[in-house]
Amino acid sequence: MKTRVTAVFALVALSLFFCSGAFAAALDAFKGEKGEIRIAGGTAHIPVMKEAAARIMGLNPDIQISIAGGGSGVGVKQVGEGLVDIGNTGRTPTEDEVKQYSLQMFKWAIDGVAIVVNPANKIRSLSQDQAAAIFAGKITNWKEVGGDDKQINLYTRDEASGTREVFWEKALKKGDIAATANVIVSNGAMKGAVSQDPYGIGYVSVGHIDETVAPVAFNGIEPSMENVKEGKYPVARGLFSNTKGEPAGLVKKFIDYLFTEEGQQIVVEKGFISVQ
Amino acid sequence: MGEVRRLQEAGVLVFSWLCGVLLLGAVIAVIGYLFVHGWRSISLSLIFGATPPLDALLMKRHVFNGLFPAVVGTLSLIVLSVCWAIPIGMASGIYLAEYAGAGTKAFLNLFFDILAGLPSIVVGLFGFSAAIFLNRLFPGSIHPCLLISSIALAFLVLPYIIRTTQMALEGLPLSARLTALSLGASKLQNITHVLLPQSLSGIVSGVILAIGRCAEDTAVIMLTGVVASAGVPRSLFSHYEALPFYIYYISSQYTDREELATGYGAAIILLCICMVLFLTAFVIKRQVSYHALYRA
Amino acid sequence: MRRTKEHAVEIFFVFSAYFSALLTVVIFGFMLALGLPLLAEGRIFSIMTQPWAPHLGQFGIQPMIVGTLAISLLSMLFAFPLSLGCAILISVVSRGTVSWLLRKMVEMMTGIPTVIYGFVGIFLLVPLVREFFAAGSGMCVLSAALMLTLLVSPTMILFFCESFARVPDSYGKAVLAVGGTEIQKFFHVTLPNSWPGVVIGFTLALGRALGDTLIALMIAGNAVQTPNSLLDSARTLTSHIALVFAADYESLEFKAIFACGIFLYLFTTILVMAVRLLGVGRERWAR
Amino acid sequence: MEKAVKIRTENLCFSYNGRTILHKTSIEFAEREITAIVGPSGSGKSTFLLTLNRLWEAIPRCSLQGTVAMNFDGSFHDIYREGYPVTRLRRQVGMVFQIPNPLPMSIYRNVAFPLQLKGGLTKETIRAQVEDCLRKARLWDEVHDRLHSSALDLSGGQQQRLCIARALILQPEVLLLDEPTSALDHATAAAIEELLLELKKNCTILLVSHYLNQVTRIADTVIELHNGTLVRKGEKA
Repeated sequence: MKTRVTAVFALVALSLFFCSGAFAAALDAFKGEKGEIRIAGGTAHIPVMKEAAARIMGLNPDIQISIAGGGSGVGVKQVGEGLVDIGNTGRTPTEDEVKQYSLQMFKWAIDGVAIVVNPANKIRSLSQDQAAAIFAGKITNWKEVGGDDKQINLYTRDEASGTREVFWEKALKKGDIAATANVIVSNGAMKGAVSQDPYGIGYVSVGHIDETVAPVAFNGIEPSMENVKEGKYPVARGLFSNTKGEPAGLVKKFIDYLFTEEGQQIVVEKGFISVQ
Repeated sequence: MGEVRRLQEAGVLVFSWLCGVLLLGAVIAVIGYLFVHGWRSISLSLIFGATPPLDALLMKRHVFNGLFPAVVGTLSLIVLSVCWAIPIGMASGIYLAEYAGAGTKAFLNLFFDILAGLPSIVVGLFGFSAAIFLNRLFPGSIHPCLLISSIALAFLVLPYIIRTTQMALEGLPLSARLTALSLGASKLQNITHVLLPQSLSGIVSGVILAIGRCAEDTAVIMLTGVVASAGVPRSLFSHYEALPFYIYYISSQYTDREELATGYGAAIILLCICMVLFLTAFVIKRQVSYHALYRA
Repeated sequence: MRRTKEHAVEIFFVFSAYFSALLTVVIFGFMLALGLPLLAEGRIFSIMTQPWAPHLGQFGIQPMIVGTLAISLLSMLFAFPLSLGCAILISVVSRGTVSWLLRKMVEMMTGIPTVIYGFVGIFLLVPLVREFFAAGSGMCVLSAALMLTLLVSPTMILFFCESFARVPDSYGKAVLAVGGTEIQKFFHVTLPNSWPGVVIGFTLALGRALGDTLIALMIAGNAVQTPNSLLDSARTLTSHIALVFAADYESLEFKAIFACGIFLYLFTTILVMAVRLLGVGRERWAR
Repeated sequence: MEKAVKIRTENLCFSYNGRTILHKTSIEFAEREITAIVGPSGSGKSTFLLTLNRLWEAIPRCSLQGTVAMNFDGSFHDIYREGYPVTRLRRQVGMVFQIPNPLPMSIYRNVAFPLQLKGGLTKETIRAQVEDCLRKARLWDEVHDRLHSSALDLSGGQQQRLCIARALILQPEVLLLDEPTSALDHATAAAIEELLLELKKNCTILLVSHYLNQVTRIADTVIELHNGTLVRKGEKA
């Protein structure tokens, strides 16, 4: 126990040391600043936001950054209403939204949305039609797509989710999602649910895929980072941060920071694709 | 005849023991599961992450990957909510017990019963819409935050405090009520010098149970300003973190095993806080009955 | 001088009491005012019967009403016999230290945070249900009802025990005096004389089950469908509010959650009224 | 010589819980005397005492008609007059209950409590008066070394004397005693009787009592409460 704590300490101390050396320039902008940034919206963004906040607040304790989830819909509405400073979306805000709230959009990462199944499931590839039929509830047994004779358990995201929006639009071609589907409120929970259900199927942000779930090729294309980056994998999206009107002051500095070398490195570390 | 009766009685016996074993077994399973899976994550770094505890406590540095902000958030919520709820709640309870006539009492009690029965999410929804309403009225000044959450939580526990104050005062014997009056005390002097001190233990145990309610509630705060990550709240108008919400958040958003482990840790800490509060209330209350036995 | 001070304090007492009462009305007022646009156009009926499909302009909360009732009534179905059994165990069957200990354990259970039940539910109960029935995801009406049972039982048990204790001892002695057993005494005297208390305990627990958010939100699956079986995923009114509250404040979607709020408010009011009527009955019974 | 009248009731009607206790009763109580009130148990003797310091007003389901006048500073005052200061009345009319009712405070604070409620006195004055009253109540010798321990630890007789001391500290002109010795043993009761005889030099005392021999020993006047009226039974020569 003790050794682990010490190890963590050492690691953090080391990384702090390197950060301060290598990226001093990027964080310099926050020196002497004071104030609060409130962020809400897409859940996929949270790991990056948290890491950025940790670095900024670690350097300057006078800055307070709060990060809430809620999904892309929440992000747009809350920033539009002036309840938060930055609203994150995992999709491009609609024209109506942009107009109504005079949103400024900043796309700082690219992400793919991949179909995932339990690693115990043999299925590793689905066509667009198969995927649409499964999520519409028309195919209800794994044997119909070449798997075991077991009922398919559907998992979908809540309606405020940007991941759901992108998946629905680009993978399902705006087809129905069965009402029987279990509704999960985040990428992490989706992964948790599918990893625990041998006959479940769901979709998560590519950045969230790890050994607990198995990614499924879509129309024969693997949802790998490379494929998303090269534009081969079709179910992809940008990760946006939106502000109401032109960002200013601390908020502007925060968004600028996301586009610095250090910011983009966080993006890559958290499993997304850099925009540069 | 006797045979049937004996069988029936045996049936009742078996059934009741079965129910007892089932219920306690289930609860022990829940708590045991939590501890078996979570005790390993209990350590100083669970609370303070990588930040030296002293720096965190002195607010010199932010804590990341630790529960410290959530613990502080929950504590500030408790303190604030109880601060709002105690004066209003006790005053209402005193009014009901000492001033209101029977009709008024029945009338007001109906409202307090409804308030006590409202699902916490409805109170949360009220807090949220009130914040939006105020934000419309005074643009940019009010948004869901610690202040709004604590006020909404105060509304949630208000009926508890009203009820315990009222019950504690009404439970006093007539003789206790008349003593100070016969010595020339005014009604208010009688309340403040004699009646309240004598019913204090009942009121305090009620307040402690209200604190437990503030500590565990999730539905109200998730609508009124709690967030996934905010650091230690700096002002009443900050977003904040809280233990119960953290547990909910982790259960649905965890990205890896380590993060999940902190969820277990948070659950154990919250459970311990609530149990300690419960035991405190129990000790205080038991002393009441102890005293009552000796006086009778 | 002192009189004016006393007067000021007394005014504060009155003010507080009426403020607290008014709060109850204001909360309902808020729900009504914000939900009104949806209810105004004579759409109460469609709200209650339609499914939820915002992209089709349908904002019915019927699936949520059914989900709420299904989960809470099922949990009461489990919890009522369980609680009655436990209450009998505590007040009749066991004696001395065992009874005291059981009672303290049950009292202690009232202090366990809801979110803990939800949390353990996800990682312990949901996989168990899934494995056992080998169907569905495990996030279902049954799982939520089982966890809710644990949540509401202590309330009921304590209330039952208290009601049993209120039955005058002399009644029971009469049974014992003619050679009856403790259990006969319970069934012939204690239970018949405490039934209003038993019904009140049931009603209070039902109120708790209807109003709980976290357990259903975390383990009922939240699918927007009318559940057809115990293993179907369902959404309650409370979790619907939690899931939709962040939508556009102007949209009908957002307003629909106030309809949920109104329903929950009305459920509560009805239960409180029921308890009051029963309470009056109980007083009369006791005399 | 006709004795000066201290208390006069006129057409006093009193009911408790719908039951009539007094019906149109007019009676006078003489100054600096011990008047004993006797009557069958449950006839409302104790309740009658409460009409003289308006303490019944704190008890639900009571009602009263008629007047009670008391002679303070040489003239009669109607104590039920609109706006009559009830707290001042209760300071002038002390009361001791059947069951000793010390407050859960120290011995010292119990006795000093009425003065603290009244306010406006220095600590030294209060201390001197507490000692004086404890001496008058013949309790000083027993408690002077533990004034700050809890009053609840005293024996029954000590508690009752403490309550008398507490009632005396406001220097009441009238003292109402509700069977003050019924909860006490014989010797303690005798000590309290002796105390009352001494107190009547400065005080009008109304004593509700069951014990006929007690009444004959110490009362100057005996009044019986029967069927809702008070009847003068006898006077000592």
